[in-house]
Amino acid sequence: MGRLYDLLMKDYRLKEGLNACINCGTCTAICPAAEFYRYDPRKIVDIVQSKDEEEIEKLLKSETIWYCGECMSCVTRCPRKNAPGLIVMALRNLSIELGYFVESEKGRQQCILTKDLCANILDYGYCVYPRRFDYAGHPEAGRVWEWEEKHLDDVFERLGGNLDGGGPGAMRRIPQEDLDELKRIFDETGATERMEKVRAAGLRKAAEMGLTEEEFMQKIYTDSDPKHLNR
Amino acid sequence: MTPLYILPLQTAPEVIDRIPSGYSNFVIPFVVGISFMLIWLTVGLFRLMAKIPARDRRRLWKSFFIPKIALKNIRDLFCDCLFHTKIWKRKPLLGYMHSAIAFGWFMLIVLGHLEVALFVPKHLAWTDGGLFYPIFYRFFVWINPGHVSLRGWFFFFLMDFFLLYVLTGVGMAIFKRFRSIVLGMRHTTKPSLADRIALYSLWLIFPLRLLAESFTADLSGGSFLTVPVNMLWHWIFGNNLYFMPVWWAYSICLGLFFAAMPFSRYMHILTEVLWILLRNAGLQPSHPRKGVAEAEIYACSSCGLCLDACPMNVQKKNLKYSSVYFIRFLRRHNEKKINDIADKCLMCDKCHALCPVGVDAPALRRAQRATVNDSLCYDYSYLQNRVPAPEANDIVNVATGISDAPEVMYFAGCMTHLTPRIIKSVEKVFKAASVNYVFADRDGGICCGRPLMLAGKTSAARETISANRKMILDSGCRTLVLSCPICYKIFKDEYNLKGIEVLHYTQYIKRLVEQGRLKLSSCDERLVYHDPCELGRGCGVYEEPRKVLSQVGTLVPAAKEGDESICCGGSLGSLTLDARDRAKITESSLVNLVANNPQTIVTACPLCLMTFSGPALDTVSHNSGEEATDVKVKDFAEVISQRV
Amino acid sequence: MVDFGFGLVPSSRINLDLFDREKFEALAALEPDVRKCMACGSCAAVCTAGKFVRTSVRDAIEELFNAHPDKALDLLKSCQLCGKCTMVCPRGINTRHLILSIAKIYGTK
Amino acid sequence: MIYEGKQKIWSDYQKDIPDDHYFYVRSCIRQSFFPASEAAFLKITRQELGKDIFETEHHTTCGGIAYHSDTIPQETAMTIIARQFALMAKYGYENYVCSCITSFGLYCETMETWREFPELEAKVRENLWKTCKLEFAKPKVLVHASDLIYKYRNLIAAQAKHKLVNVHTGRPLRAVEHIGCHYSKMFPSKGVGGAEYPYVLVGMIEAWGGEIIDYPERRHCCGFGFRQYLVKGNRGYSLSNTHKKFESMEPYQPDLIITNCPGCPYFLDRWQYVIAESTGKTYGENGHGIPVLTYEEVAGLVLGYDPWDLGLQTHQVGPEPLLDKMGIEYDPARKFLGKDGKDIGRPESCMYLK
Amino acid sequence: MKNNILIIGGGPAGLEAASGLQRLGYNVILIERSSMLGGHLASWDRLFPDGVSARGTLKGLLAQMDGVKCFTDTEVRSINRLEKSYNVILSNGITVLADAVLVASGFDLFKAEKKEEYGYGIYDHVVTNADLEAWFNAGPDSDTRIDKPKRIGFVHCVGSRDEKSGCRSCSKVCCATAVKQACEMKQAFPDAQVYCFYMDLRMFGRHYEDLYLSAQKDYSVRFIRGRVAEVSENVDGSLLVKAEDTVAGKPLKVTLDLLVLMAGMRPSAAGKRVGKLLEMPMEEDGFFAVRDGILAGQRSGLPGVFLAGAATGPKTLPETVAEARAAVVEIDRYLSDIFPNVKNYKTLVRERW
Repeated sequence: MGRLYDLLMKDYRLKEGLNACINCGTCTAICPAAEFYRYDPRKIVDIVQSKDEEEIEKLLKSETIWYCGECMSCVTRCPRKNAPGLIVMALRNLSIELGYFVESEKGRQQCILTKDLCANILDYGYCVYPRRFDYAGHPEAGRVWEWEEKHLDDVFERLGGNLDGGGPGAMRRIPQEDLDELKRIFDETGATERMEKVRAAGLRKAAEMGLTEEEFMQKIYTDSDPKHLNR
Repeated sequence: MTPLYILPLQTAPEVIDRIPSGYSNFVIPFVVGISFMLIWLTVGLFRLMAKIPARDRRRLWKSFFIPKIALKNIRDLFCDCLFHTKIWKRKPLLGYMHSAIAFGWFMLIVLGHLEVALFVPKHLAWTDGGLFYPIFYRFFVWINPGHVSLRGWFFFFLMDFFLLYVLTGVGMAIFKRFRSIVLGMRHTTKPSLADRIALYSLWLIFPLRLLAESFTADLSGGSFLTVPVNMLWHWIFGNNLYFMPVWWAYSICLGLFFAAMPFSRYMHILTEVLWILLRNAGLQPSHPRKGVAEAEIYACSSCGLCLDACPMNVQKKNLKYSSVYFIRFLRRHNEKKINDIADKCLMCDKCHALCPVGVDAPALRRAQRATVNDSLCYDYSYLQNRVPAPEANDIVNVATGISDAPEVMYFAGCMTHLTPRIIKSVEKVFKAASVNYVFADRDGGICCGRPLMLAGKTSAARETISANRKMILDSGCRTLVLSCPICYKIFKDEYNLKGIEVLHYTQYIKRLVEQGRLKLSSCDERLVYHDPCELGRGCGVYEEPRKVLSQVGTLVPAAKEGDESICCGGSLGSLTLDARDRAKITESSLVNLVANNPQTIVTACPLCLMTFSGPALDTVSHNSGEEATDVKVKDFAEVISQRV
Repeated sequence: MVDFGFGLVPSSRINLDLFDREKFEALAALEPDVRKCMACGSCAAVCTAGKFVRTSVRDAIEELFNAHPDKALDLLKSCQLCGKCTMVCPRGINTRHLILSIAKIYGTK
Repeated sequence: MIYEGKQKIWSDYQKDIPDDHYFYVRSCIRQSFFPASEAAFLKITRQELGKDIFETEHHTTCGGIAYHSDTIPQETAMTIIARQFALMAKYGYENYVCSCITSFGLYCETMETWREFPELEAKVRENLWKTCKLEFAKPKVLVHASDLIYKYRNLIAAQAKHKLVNVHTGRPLRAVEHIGCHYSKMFPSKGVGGAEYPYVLVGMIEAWGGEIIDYPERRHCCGFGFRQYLVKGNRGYSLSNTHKKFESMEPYQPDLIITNCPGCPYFLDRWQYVIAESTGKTYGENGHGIPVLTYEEVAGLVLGYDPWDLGLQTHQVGPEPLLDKMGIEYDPARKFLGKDGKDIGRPESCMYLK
Repeated sequence: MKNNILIIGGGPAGLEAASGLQRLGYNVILIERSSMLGGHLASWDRLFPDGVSARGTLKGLLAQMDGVKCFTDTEVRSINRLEKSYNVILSNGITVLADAVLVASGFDLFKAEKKEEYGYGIYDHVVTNADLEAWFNAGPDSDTRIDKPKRIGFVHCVGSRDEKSGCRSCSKVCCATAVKQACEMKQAFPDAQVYCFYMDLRMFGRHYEDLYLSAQKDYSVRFIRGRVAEVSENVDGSLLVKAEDTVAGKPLKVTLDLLVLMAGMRPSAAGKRVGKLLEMPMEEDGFFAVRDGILAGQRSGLPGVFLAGAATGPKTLPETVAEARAAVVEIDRYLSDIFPNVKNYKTLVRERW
C-alpha cells in the first residue's frame, strides 16, 4: 500500500468517510462548490480509493481539495455511506501536514486562515471576535456594520450583550485561566505545532514569490484566479 | 496569296447535277437541327473556356505544340472517340458496337464529302448547300448512265459497306437495350427524356438512310446493299417509286437527333474531343461543375460501365450513387442529390480506372465535397509545435548530423497503430535486413492528411501535410517507407519531399529481397493478394507485392484483380455509407478473393486488414464450402516476417 | 454600483431545459448514429489528435445533449478525420460523418 | 405538494428533548452579530417558560469554525469540546444546549466518532486531563437551542401577542425556513423532522400562525462554506450560492426567512444587500429585501418584544415591512438609539436596498 | 393415498409449481395471502423485453390449475414440524398435514417514500414503476399524477444498491423495466422527452441490449449516467431534478413533468413471517438462504421445505418459472425418497409399465 494512502488512513475522518464508492455522482449533483468551481467530489473520492500514490499526491498539491465548503450535504445522499466532505478534510489535513498546501493558490489561504482564527481563539476564546471583524475587510457586512463597528460598545450594551465584560453573556471577556487551558490544549494536541508549520511554509512560499509576509498575506487574502471557475 | 490548289468546279462526267441550285425543302429539318447544335456548341465552348483559369488556358495552347502531347492527342482521339479501344479490351462485343456506330458514321460523313469533292465540287461551297449537300448527296445527283467509272462503283461500295457496318452496330445497340448482359453489362443506365429522343432518332437515322438511298439507288447509284433493296421496292411498288417521303423522314430524324444532342448523353461524341485535349494538357478540375469539369462531365457517354464497376452496387439500392448518375446530376445542377451521391462514394477509383473516356468521377466528387466541407470550422494550431520529431533513441546517432542519419524513416500512420501486428512485422523485417531506420510515429504521430483530402477538407489537409513535411525533412532521412497505402498515396502525390524517396513497404521489401539483404524461405501456402484501392489504382503498385509473395508461397489469382479489384468496404473515402452496407461490400470483396480457395488472404493495407478480419470473414468462409472454411487474413509484412 | 472586490460566479450546472431539440433533430436526420452512443469512450482512447489536445467524440455528443454545442465544437475542432474512432466504435457509429455533420449543423452560424 | 406525506416523515423523526435543566453554550457568530437573539432566547426559556438554563463564563468556542476551516487538528477540536462537556458535568448538568449549528454538528460528529473509535475518546480524555486536569462526561441529551423553542412552540403560541398573520389581509404570512446544514444533514436522526424535510422551524411557523413555503433550493447551503467566506478571494462562491437560493424562492414572494443557524441569517441578510448594491436587484416588495430573522427574533416578535430590543436594527434588510404586516407598533425614531435613548448616529442608507 | 404438498404464495412461482406437481399426481394445496392469484404479475401490463402481455402470461399459468386446491385471503397461522411432515394451521381454520412445503412468497416492492429526497407521496408528479404499470392497465385518465407529461424521467436503483435504504444488492429487473417503460411512455406521448438516470445499465438478458439500442435509436431516450440526488417541486408543480452527469463530470438539473421511480425488490414481509414460523434460515439481505446456490437452489435449510422464485432474491419472470419447475422435480425426488411406498398417480403409472 502507498505511503500517502496509509497516512490518509490514519485520519479518523477517512476511516469514517470512505467505503467503496460507486461513482454515482449524488455528491456532485447537490454540491454547492461543484456548480461554481472546477470541482467534482466524486472524482476526489474515486482517486483516493484508487490508492494511486501519484494521483493522490497531485490531489494534495491541487486547488481541487480547497473548493469544498464543508456543508456536508454530500453525506446525506451517498448511497454507500461515504462522506466526501470528511474525506476532503482528511486530504486537507495531510496536505497541510506535508506542506503541500502552499503549492496551490487556494491552499495558501490556510496561512491567513490559521493565523487569524487561531489568534482569535487563543486571544479571546472565540473563533469570531467583532473588534477584529473590520468593515474595511468586509464591505459586504453592510452599512449597518459600518455603523455598529463605530459604536460596538453602545450597540452591545443596547442589545443586552456583554462585550469584554465580566461574568457570562454575549462576547464576555473569557477569564485568562480558561484561555490558558485552551493554549495548553493547542500545545498538547498539535494545533500550536500546526500553526508554526503553516507559518513556516507560508514564509518559505512568500520568499519564493519574492514577497514580504504582509504582502503575501494581503495577496492570498484577495487573489482569485479565474481558472478556479467553471467555463 | 495563291491557294495551294483550286478545285475543278465543273461537274464530273459520271454524274448529272440534277438540281443545280443544290437545294430541296426536305433538308430544312436537318439544317435547323444541325445549325441549332452548332450555335449551341460554339457558345458553350466559349463559356467553358472562359471558366478555365488563364494559366490553364495558356497551358492548353502550349500543349498543342508539344510533339509528345500532340501525338498522344491524335492517338487518343482515334482510339477513344472512334475505335473505343478501351472498351474493346474489356468487352469486345460492346467495343464493336460503339466503334461501329462512331467510326462507321465518321467514315460515311468523310466519304460523303469526298464524293462531292470529286463529282460536284461546287456544292462544297456553303452558298451551294455545303452544309447539307454532302449528307444528302445521293438525293441531289443522278448517275450518268454509261459514264460510271470504277471510281464511282468503288465509292458506292464503300458507302454501302460502312452503312452496313453502322447498321450492325445500331442493331446491337437496340438489342442491348433489352438484353444488355449478352454484351457483358449487368446494369445499364436509365436514359433521360432527351436521351430517349436522341436515342430513338439515332436508331432510325441509319435504317432510314438505307431506305432513302435504296429508293433512289437505281437513279443515283448504289452497291451490294442499296441496289438489291431497290429492286425489292420495284418488285413491291412497281416502276415509279415516290421517294420524297423517305428523304424527308431521314432529314427529320437527323434534325431531331442534332437538336436533342446537347441535352443528351450523345453530347459526349463532341465533348470527348475537348476533354481529351484538356486531359492530355494535364489540366485538373478546380470546381466540380465549371471549366475543365464541365468538359469532363459532358464527355461522359453514360455508357454505364461504371455501374458494374462500383463495389457499392452489390446492393441494387446503391445503383443511384454510381458515377454516371453523379455526373448526370452535375449536369442538372441538382445540389441535394449531388451532395448525397458525392458523400456516399468509397473513392475506390474503380469507375475512373474503367471509364472509356477516363472521366475522373472521384476527383469531381472530392471537389464537390470541398464546396461543402472545406469551409467547416477546425483549429490545428496545436500541430505547429506539437508534432514530435522522432525520439533520439530511435535515430542512429543524430549528433553527427545528416551524413549518418538513418537511411530510412518508417511512418506507420493512424490505421497501422490500430494493427500492431503490422508494426511488429515491419520492424522484424527491417531488423532481419539490418535496415538503419527511424520510427517516425512510434508513440503516435499525426494523420497524413489523406482522409481530410478525401472528405474535401482541403485546406485542413494542407496544414497537417506541412506539419508532417517539416518533421520528415528535419529528420534528414533519404527514404520514407509507409505501411499504409492511404498515407502512401498522399505522401507521393502532395508532399513533394525533395530528395526523399517515398515507398510503400511492399516496394521497399521487394527491393530488400532483390538486393539480397532479405532472405526468404518458401512454403506451399496458397496465398491470394488483395490490391488495396489506394495502393493499386491509387498509385499503380500491383506487381511488387505479387513478386515477393510468389517467393514465399503459391500465389493464386482472385476472380478480379489489379485495377478490377474490389474495395474491402472499409474505405475512408465514403462519408455516409453505414456499417451494414459496408459489410455487404466486404463480403463481396472476400467472395471475389476466395474464388480459387486460397488458405490465406494477403493485403497490404491496415484498413483492409481490419475490415477483412471482421465478422464478414466467417460468413464468407461458411458460404464458400469446405476447403475455404479456415481462410486466414494476414498483412503482407506479416507473411514476409514469418518467412525471413 | 458598489464594487465589493468579488461578485457572482457563473454557474456550470448543466441545464437540460436549454437543450435545443430542433437543432439536434436536424443533426439526427443528417447522421442518425448520434443517438447510438453509449459513452464507452473507445473513440477518445484511440484519438490521434487526442494525444495533443483534448478531443473526444464521446464528450462532444454528451455536450450536445447537455445544451453546450459550443463546447462540442471545441472538442472536435482538432479532429483530423483519420477514422480510428470509426474503426473501434462498438456501436458502429459513423463518427467521421457525425463530426462533419456536427460542424455543419452547429458550426455554421 | 402533498402535506400528509410530509407529516408521515415528520412523525418518523421525533427526538426526545429534555423538559428542564439545560447547560447553555453560546455561538461565536450569534454573539458577534445577533447578541440580542441569544439574550431573547434566555429570556424566553427563563421567564416565559420558567426553565432552568445555566450559562458559565468559562465556556469557550468549540473551535468549529477553525476546525472546518482546517486550521486546527480534529483532536484539538475534540479536546476543546471535551472541556465544554467537563464544564457541564462540573456544574451538575447533563442536558447540553448549544446555540450554534456548527457546534451541534461537531458535537454529533465527535460523539459518533468516539462511539466508533473508543481509543480516540480515551486519547481525548487523557489530553483533557493533561491540559486542564478535567474529567468529562458525555451529555445525556444534546440538543440545539432551536429544538427547545420547537418543543415549547405551542406554549409560546399560547402567550402570543402577535401571530404570523397579515393583519391587513388576515392571511397567514408566507415564511421560508432555512436550516443550518450541520443541523441534520450529517445525522438525519439527530434533527427534528430529519434531513430532507426538517420540522424544527416549520413547527414554529405553523404553531405561530404562519404558512411555510417549500421552494426548490430549500435544502441548499447558504454558502458560508467557512474558508469560502472568510477569505475575501473566495466570497464569490458564498455570494453565488445564496443568490441561487433567492432566485429560487423569488416566485413564491415570501414575507420572511427564518433560520436556526447563527451564520445563515447574516449571509442571507447581507448577500441580499450585496446583490442589490452590485446588480440593483431586490427580492422583496418595491425595493425592500426579504427580512431574515433568527428563530429567537421571530419568537420574540410573537411574544410582543420590542423589535429594537431584539436587535432587528442590526439587520441590513429592514424588518419594517414584516412588522407592518404583523401589525407590530414600533418607533422608527428609536431604531438606532443606544441604551436609554443615547444618540449613536445611524447607518448610512444604501443605494438600492431600501 | 397421495402426498400433500402445501404451496405458500400464489404468484408465478407458486402457480407454475402447483400445476407441475398436480400433473405428477400429488395433492396440492396453494394458499395466497391476497384475494387474487398472480402476485405482482397480476398488476403488470406488459413484460420486457418483447412486451408480452402480463395478463396473457398469467392466464397461461392459471389455465393449468384445475385440480389444485387454492385458498385466497389465506395465511399460515402456525406450523408444527412432525417427524416426517408439517402440520400447518391456516388462517381460514383449515389444517393441512403437508409432506412438503414450497415457500414461493416472492417479494415486496421497495417503499419508494423511504427515499425521502425523491419526494414520493409528497410531490404531485412522482410515481413508481408499479404505479405506471397500473396506469398502463387502467388507461389514460386513471392517474391524475400522469397528466400529458412533456418531460419524463426514470430513476433507476430506487431502494437498490443503496445502503441508506438498507439494500446493497441490485434488483436485477429494474434496468430492463425502466427502458421498457421509457419506450412505452414515448409511445403514449410521442413528442415527450424521456430521460433515464442510471448508474450501470444491467441489460444482461437476451434481447435486452436490443431493447436499450432501440430506446436510444427509435425512441430517442436520453440515458444519463448519474444517480438522482435530489428532487424538488417548482412553483408550477413541475419537478426540479438534480443529478451529476458523471460522463461529463458536471452537476446537472432538469425540469420534469413526471418522475418514475424504479422501486426495487425487497423480501416479502409476509414471507418473513412464514420464515419465522418455520425458523427458516435467512440471509442478511432478508431473502431466504438456499442450501446450495448451484446444486440445491430450491432446497431450504429444512427437510421438506422448498423455495422458488423471488423468495430467494430478485429474479426475472422466466427465472422464477424455471425455478418453480426445478422445485417440482426437487420435491418429487424428495417425496419418492421419504415416502417410497406412497402410491401417487405417478408411482402407479410407473408400476403399470
